[in-house]
Amino acid sequence: MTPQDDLTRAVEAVLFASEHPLSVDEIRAHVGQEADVRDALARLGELYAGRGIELVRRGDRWHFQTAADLAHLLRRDREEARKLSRAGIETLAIIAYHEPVTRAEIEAIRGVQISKGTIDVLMEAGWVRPAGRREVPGRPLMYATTAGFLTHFGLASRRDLPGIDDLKAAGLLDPVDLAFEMAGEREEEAADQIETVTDDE
Amino acid sequence: MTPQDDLTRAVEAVLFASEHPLSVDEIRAHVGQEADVRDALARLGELYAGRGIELVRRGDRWHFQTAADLAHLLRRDREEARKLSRAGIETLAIIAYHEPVTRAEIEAIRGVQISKGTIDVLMEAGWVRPAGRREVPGRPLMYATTAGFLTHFGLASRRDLPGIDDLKAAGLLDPVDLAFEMAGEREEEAADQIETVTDDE
Amino acid sequence: MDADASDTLKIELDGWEGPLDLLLALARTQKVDLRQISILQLVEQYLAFVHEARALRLELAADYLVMAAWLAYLKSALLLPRNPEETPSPEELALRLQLRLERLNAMREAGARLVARDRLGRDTFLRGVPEGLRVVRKGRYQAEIYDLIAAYGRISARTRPVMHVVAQRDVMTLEEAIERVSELIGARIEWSSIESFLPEGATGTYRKSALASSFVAALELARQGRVEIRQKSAFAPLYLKASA
Repeated sequence: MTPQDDLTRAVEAVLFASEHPLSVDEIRAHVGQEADVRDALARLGELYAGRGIELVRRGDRWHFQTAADLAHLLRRDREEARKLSRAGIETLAIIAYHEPVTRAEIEAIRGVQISKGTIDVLMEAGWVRPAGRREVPGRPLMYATTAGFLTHFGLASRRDLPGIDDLKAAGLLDPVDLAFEMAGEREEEAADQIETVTDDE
Repeated sequence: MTPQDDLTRAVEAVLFASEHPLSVDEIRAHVGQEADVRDALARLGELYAGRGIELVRRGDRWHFQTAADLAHLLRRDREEARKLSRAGIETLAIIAYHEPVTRAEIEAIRGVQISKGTIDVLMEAGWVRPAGRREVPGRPLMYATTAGFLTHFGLASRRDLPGIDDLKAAGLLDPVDLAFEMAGEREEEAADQIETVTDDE
Repeated sequence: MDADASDTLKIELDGWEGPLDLLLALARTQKVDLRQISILQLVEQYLAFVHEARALRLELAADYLVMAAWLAYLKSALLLPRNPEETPSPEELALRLQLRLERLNAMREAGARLVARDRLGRDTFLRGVPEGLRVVRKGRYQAEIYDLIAAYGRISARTRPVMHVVAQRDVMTLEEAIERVSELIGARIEWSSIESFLPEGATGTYRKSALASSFVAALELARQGRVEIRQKSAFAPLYLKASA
């Protein structure tokens, strides 16, 4: 067995035994500071591709989990974790796609006040955390998502949020005020172009 | 992928996610009553032979576990250089200059309370030892420095510590920003305690 | 109360999270991209909904009525000849409303896609019984001598006057020594060395203290004319005798 194989085995065992996803540094703490853990992770990724267990990266942490297509074999009788309310889902989506974001900004998008409990539930689930204060009058608290959010929703990073590129490109993550100005500019440009065209005629 | 492979994947995932070792019948309850589970287990056994994870049979039940020869990786002692907190270094200085000295006396000199953890850290470092009890009501424990303390700080004896006059000449008694000092204190005391807690990790 | 297959929505007040939510639901019934919706038509839909709800004597929360009033104003502003002085223009207001609906709709869809992902603990699973990892960190503390003395300087500067812990020491006070020497001197006829005035068996620091105090006591008694002192040379033994 080559030293590479030894390291791969070691990383495999450590990830397998861990109760939580591990960062490269955390893995190094167990397999040796000098180890090329990233290389071992890449080998493991290949080794497990298409298998019943998969190696996945969530944020900057790695863990093994069962393949998603086998969910039907594994669903447990245990009742599903408390279902999120619609307000909870929307609030979570707004935080994830806009982070960091204040409560007032969430409310502006949803058009209704959010109850204190809505964010509490998301924090309790470990998906949302306070993320500093916005330096505006009142210094409101901002919220952002956590590593646990990425883990739970199977996202390698926030860039993997469904449709985030399209939403960004369409300006749908910009605040209304900004979008309003842009729309105004576009119209003016369009008007300018029409003028130009008619000038040529 | 062949149906055989599919079954192998399924058994792999079921064993991985299970909270206890499973019998062939229990596995069948998940992957289908008609499944040739024994065959799948045999394939899995081959697949994992020599790897960081092993398929193990205990009685008539099966489960995965980390390879026995890698067990030492799961528990790691790591020595790391740590800087003493300000509370720690001040407490050590007082013990060195005033020994033997009780905790109450240290606090009176420092003008700030010290947490239990602060002295613990100094004892863990091997620089401070209990040195009998003061014969006053409550018989408080006294502390003194150790030989290891002298060695670490390159002192032949405690008399080599510069006296107050030396300190004055070196400008080390110049007034400092008191407000700043005191603000820093409490945080560090808290940090000391947190450190002590995380030691257990 | 369900209208025919028209675009009106079922009156279900509990189902709406506020007027914007209701407006979005109504807008969706136009079955066009939100960018192409007719705001005027949307206003009509909303007002009709509110009208119907009131006809059914359903209690409408105040914010729904405020929105209705605002939309009624918007509608008339959009229809009436435009007053160029007026800012923001009704078209701007309509555009802002449409932008808000688009944003809410985008987040609603994003949320739905998010919760439909393969979720850990529901669709994918971690290992059932991980052995667990332990890193036992041992601190090897480091500090330099400078840190130590600087810390002491800092404390001294900060807390002057410093509380000094004086270990209890066995001393002979000056008063004791005067009393003792004057008592003993009466019994001595010859010159006696000062050491002979020290308590018997006195050792160590106590002896030093007794010697020093006795010496000072002798000087005091000599000043009073009660004792004579003799010494042959510097550092030579010191002898005492009662004054004649």
